[in-house]
Amino acid sequence: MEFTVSKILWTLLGLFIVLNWGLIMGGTMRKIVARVGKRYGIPIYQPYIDLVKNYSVRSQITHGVMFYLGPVFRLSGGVGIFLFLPLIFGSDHWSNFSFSGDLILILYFQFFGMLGMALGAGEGGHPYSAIGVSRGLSQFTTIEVPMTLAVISLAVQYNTLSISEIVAAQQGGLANWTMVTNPFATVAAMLSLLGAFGHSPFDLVKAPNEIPIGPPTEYHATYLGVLRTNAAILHVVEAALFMNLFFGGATNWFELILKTFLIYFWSVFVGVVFPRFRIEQSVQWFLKIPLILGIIAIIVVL
Amino acid sequence: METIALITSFVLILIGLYGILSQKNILKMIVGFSLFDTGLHVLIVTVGYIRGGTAPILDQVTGTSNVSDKIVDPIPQALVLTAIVIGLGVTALMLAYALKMYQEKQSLDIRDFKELKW
Amino acid sequence: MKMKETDNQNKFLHEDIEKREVIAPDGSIIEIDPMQDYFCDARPQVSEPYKIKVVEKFLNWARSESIWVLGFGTGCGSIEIPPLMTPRFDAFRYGVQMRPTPRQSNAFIISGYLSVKTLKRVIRSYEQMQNPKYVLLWEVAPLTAECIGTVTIPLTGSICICRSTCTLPVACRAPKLYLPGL
Amino acid sequence: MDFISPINVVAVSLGAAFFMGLLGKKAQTVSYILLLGALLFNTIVSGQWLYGLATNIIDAQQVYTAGFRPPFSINLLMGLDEAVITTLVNIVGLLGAIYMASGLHKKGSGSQVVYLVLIMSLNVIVLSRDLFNIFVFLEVGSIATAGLIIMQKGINAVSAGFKYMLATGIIASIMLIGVIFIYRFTGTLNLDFVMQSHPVLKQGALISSFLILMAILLELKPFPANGWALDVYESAHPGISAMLSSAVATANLFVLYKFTGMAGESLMYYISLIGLVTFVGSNLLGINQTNARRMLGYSSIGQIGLLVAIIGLVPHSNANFKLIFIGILTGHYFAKAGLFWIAGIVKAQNIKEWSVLRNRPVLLFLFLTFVLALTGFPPFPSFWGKWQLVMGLSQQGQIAAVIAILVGSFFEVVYLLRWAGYSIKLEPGKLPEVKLSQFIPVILFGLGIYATGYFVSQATNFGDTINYIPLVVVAILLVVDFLPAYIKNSLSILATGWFAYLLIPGQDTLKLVFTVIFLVGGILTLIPGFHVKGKRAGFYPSAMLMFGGLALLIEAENMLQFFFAWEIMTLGSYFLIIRGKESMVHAFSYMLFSVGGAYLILLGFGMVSVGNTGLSLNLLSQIKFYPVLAMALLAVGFMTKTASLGLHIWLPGAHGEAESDVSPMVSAILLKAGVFGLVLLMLAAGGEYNNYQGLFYTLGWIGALTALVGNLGAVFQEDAKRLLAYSSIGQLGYILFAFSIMSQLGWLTGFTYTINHFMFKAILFLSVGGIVMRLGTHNMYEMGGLIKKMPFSFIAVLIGIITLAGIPPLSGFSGKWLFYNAVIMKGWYFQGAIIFFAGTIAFLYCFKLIYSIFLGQLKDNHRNVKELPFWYLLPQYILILGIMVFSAKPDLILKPLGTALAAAFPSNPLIWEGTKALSQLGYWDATTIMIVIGTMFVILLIWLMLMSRKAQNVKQFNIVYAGERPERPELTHVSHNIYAGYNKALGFLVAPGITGFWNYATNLVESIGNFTRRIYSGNGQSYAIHLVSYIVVVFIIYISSI
Repeated sequence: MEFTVSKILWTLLGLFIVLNWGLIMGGTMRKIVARVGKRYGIPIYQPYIDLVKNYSVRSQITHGVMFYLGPVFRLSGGVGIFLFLPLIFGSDHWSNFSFSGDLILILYFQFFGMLGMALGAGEGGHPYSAIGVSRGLSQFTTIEVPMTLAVISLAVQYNTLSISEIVAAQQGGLANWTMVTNPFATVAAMLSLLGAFGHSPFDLVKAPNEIPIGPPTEYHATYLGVLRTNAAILHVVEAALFMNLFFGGATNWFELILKTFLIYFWSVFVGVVFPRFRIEQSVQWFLKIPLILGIIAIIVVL
Repeated sequence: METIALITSFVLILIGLYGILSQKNILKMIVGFSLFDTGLHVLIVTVGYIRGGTAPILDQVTGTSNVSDKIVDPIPQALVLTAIVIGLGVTALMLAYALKMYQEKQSLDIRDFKELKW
Repeated sequence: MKMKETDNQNKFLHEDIEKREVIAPDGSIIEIDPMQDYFCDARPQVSEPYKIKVVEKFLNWARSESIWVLGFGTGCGSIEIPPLMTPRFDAFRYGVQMRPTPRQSNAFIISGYLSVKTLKRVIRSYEQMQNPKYVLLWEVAPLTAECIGTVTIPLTGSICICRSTCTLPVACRAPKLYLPGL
Repeated sequence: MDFISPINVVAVSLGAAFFMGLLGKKAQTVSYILLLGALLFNTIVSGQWLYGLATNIIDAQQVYTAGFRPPFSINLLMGLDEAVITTLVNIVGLLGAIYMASGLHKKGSGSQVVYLVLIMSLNVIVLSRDLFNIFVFLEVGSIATAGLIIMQKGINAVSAGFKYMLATGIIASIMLIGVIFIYRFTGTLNLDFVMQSHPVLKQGALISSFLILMAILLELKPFPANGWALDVYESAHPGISAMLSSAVATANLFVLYKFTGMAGESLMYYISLIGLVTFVGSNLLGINQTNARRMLGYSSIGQIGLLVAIIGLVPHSNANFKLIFIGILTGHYFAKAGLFWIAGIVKAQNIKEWSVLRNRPVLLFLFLTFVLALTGFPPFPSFWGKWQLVMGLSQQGQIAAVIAILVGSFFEVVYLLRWAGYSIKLEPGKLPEVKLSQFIPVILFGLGIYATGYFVSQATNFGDTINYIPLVVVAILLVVDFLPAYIKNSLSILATGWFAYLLIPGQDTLKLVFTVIFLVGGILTLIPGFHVKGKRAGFYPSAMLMFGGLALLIEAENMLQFFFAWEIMTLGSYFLIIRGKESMVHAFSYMLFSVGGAYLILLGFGMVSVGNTGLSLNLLSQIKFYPVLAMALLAVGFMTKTASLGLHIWLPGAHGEAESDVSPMVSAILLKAGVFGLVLLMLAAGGEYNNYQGLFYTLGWIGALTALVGNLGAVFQEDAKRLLAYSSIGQLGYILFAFSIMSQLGWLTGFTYTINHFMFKAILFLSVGGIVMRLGTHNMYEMGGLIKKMPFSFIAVLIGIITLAGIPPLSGFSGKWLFYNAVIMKGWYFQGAIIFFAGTIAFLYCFKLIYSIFLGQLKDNHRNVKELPFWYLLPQYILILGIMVFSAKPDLILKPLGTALAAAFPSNPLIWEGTKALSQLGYWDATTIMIVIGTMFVILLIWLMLMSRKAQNVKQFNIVYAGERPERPELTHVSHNIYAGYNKALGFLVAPGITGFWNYATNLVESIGNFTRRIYSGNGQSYAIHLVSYIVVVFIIYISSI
């Protein structure tokens, strides 16, 4: 694989689609949440308006270089995962730059944005940023344990760490999906996905009532625009990762949209129903049932 | 004869040892030492004794032939002399120590000299 | 006598804002003037609107459709803000969202009386909002200084400070009356 | 050359003594000169014989007295052994007389005569072949000693002397009984004839020989019947204590050696047992001592016990017996005399007051020399002796004895090094005036011990393979210690560079990695030293001792070289670590773990040598004697250095409290020595298809748990350097785990981690250390907001933590990727998951580190701090360059490494397609990733800049604070205990259970020692009872065994 101009253009197109789908999906989800609360809710296109507004704010402050770079790191994290993730199975155009690294790369590249954001927020000097980041990281360490076990289980099951090959192994109908062939790994991973998406009951980072919104407290205007852009991309991409790993991947955009929507919906669905955990509760929760499921997942494939 | 001497020597040694180990008075301990030494000396002489032998001095009585049958073994006797001298030295030094100790503390009880321990 | 004067002058300054000296790790003494060192006194710089009318109009539309609110509930009026988001009034459908931080807000709702004590909080929060920003004064209290006699400030003062974009001069007790303002 | 007959020693001494007696009290000076003359004469005589016999100019010679041949007369034998011992005795006699000049001079001829008689009697008991003669002169010696003890004023000396007299009186009587019965049964008093009638001894005269040997053993103060001796050591004039400890003990040991011909095998067994019990017991009780001279007494008794054990254990026909004996004997002889002499100069009793030595660096140096010689560190003679002893005993299969010896040595190390630590670190008081006459003997003995060490090493098997060049470098640096620091720094860098130049070319790939880490790393971490003003006394010798040791470690081809290098390095690092302000305790615990580890390694090497010939390190691959156990011992030994779980508690303090530029040395570089050892070990174990799967499986688990506990420990630290230290524990856990996988990918992971840890930990410790130096505090919550003051350090730390955390695109990710592949292929899923968990925990402390120091609120008192000095930044940026290269082109290092590993680990290699690495499971292209991420980052930055308007810079309190204003930066900077919730959830995992265990063990040992030493009640009579009961008990045991 090489960096040809067409390759880059296809990738950019993919990014554009993913961004738009992310924004629309975000709006839809909020609409759904509103309807659950018997409200009419925002228009589905509201995220676009918010984005435009944020990019068009006419004054801006900065606390320093790292503060300025924080959102860039964050967006790089999201876009990077997109770049290294094959989106549509069997399509050269939509497999992006996934030839340069496998599943491990994606797992670890998640940290890139998180770290940058944490540092940027840190330079803001706001106490809530530090509290939010410390909570987020604390929770994240334990989220990753069941996730890792699930990934290891998958790697053992399919004897590969290449996402494309994992997807390839799941082709040929529902019966071949990991969801069916390795249900424990799937459940463990889907539980840890709840934490990764940060909806209630695991919305500790932004915990709206305690530390207003945590790390991004000081971020505004264009910074916030960048962060929102990232959130839109990241949600789709992470859902796509889970889709690839557990739900047979996607052979076309429609399938991708449907599956990512459902995966994302799962976390929103749980979030609507449950109240928030405290940090030690969250940490311990992930080390109970999801961990046990992860261990079972490995024992099953041995 | 030898048996008596042997028994005597061991009794003396044991009495001396008992004295050293049980008496609290330093002077009495030194006396115990002397007894111990005396017992030892008797023992040495006894070991060298040959029944019926005479003093190991070469004179007319012994003659010059088969001397060793007629005299007792001279070496233990020489040894005992040295041992007596050494015992004397030791006793003297011990007494000197006893004097010093009494000067320092006005006491001759061995239990009073326990500053150094552990 | 002179001492007393300075004491009187400093009486209103919090001790944390007084000048003080700290010892640096290398042993030298640093004088700290909190007012100077911790806060910048430069005025916020606001960029000009876009020259192209259409673009600016579009952006203004976006701004008006996405008003993020910082609530400043000082008194009786604040009770009405939460119901604004409930199914009955549902301000969300107009793109109105509550933000907990002034940095991200465009509209500042001061829904209660303003005393001298609260005033500086208002000013600080207001200054931390980014342009373009709007202020919504609510209830009669800030306007007429009637509620509590001595320490309230007159309406003109508020307007001066905040360049209020909209005031609701009626003392009403219904959350829905926020909506026209927004 | 005319050889003066040794009989003249007696004649001249007696003559001189006679004249001195005549001179009386008036002519003190004349008699003192006479004394010196006589002693010098003795020294010359014995020295001449030593020279003659050693160079084979002359053969061993019998001297017959009274013109008769034995058995009709007393004969003296002057052989090589006797010549050595008498020379030792006479030298210490002469120097002791010089040392005690003022005392002997003042007391007049009486004490001088007694002194001379003591030396003479020691000569005689060494030379004489007549039992009764030996008895007489032993007695004369005892009386003389008692006379000398009384020289010291004060009740303590007098009562101690009396106790001594009581004991020696009983001992002499017992010996006399033995002698007389020997005569009764064999009819002769001549030792040679007695020996010839050995069968007779066995049949009828067993008790007599038993009594004689017992008496000599009791003279050598066996534990626990030795209270009398301790009191003398403590209270007599230090010069006398020195004499007792070195000269008298040496002579008596030789007598024991002469008499062993009379003892049958079973008695030899008991002799060795008595020696071992004394060695262990006495050193155990020594631990609780605070009085320096009493402690030296315990140590003396212990060392003599060891020598007794050697006489009993090692067959005298063994070619190495004399070497072992002389090695350990001279180590003890020089060191103990020297220490007692220094004790006389210092005058302080309590070991905590010995810091007065710091007023005289030469004395301190000599003191440390002696202490280290006693503890058996290279290059001192006792090191070689102990090495040969352990090897010899192991080859005989006497592993239990080896263990006892190592345990005893360990106890000794505990109190001696604690003492050394006190003297280096505590606040010094005032040193009493040092007389030249006291100083000279100490210096001469200091030189003597080095010289002897060298000669003994040359006589040792493979001792000539030892490379002394690093030690020469250290010596040069010691000599030029008065120069300013920058000159010595340049010299040290040059020397390290020179080592590197010598070692790097032609080195094989695996060792090359470590060579570069050790030596290039050494140069880089020495660079910050340029920032130091002043002399920095003692730093560079220690540093070069460590780096020299590391260089030797690479070079080592046999076990002796390896162990030598290991000890040298440990020693250097100890002196480096103890330089930190608060690091006395931590350096001490570091040393205890290191020494414990070194002893395990020694034991392991001993077991390796069983059934094999030679000492080559290749023997590790063909262990015949309990291979798994030997392997495990070695591994645990190395793991004390890598601070694996259970053995890690020394590390946080030692690395955290060390000086700013020492921390990177010991953390980034020194820890890799343990890794190097493990690598050697595991390679020798046979690579992929080894017979130690169970062992490595266990090591893997230990590694995983170490990683977890280390990283979790780091999360809850508030001290920046301790945080990094705990992180080192965790990282070393990964490394141990990775190597334990024993596959090519696992080893590549291990090497990647090793290289990465070296680079990022050096960067982090350099910057954090520099910051600590600038700010004067270790606590992170007292820092904050330094990014604006120290941008370059911030970048360095940022790169450091990105690498640490394994975030792409930096090289930490290479390690993570390889790790996953290795773990999944090996099938160690759960351990792997624990390691992964530990890896994510690393984020917590990484964030805490960089956030608390550089971000958040700048503290008022740090407004004027400057960026780190250039000399601190330079090595950091060189290392950053290294990280960047390794990140972008990992194939530069990993490809050759893979080729090198292919021999040992042939299956499932890492395949390279250009810059793309392919394993069986996945693929990864570091270069592409670097390009993609770099490009993307720049584009997105441009995007943000395009979209945003001019951003206004605000000051630190312009933050959203609920309409309020923050009060003070320290109240606004959230840093202290930020992971409280995490602690609540998982803190129980780092509950100090392991520290508790070690504390418990320490307390147990101490309380046992404390309880046991109560037998020394101070009552002279009890001591006499001890003696008698000791004989009875040993006799009963002995009799019942035959």
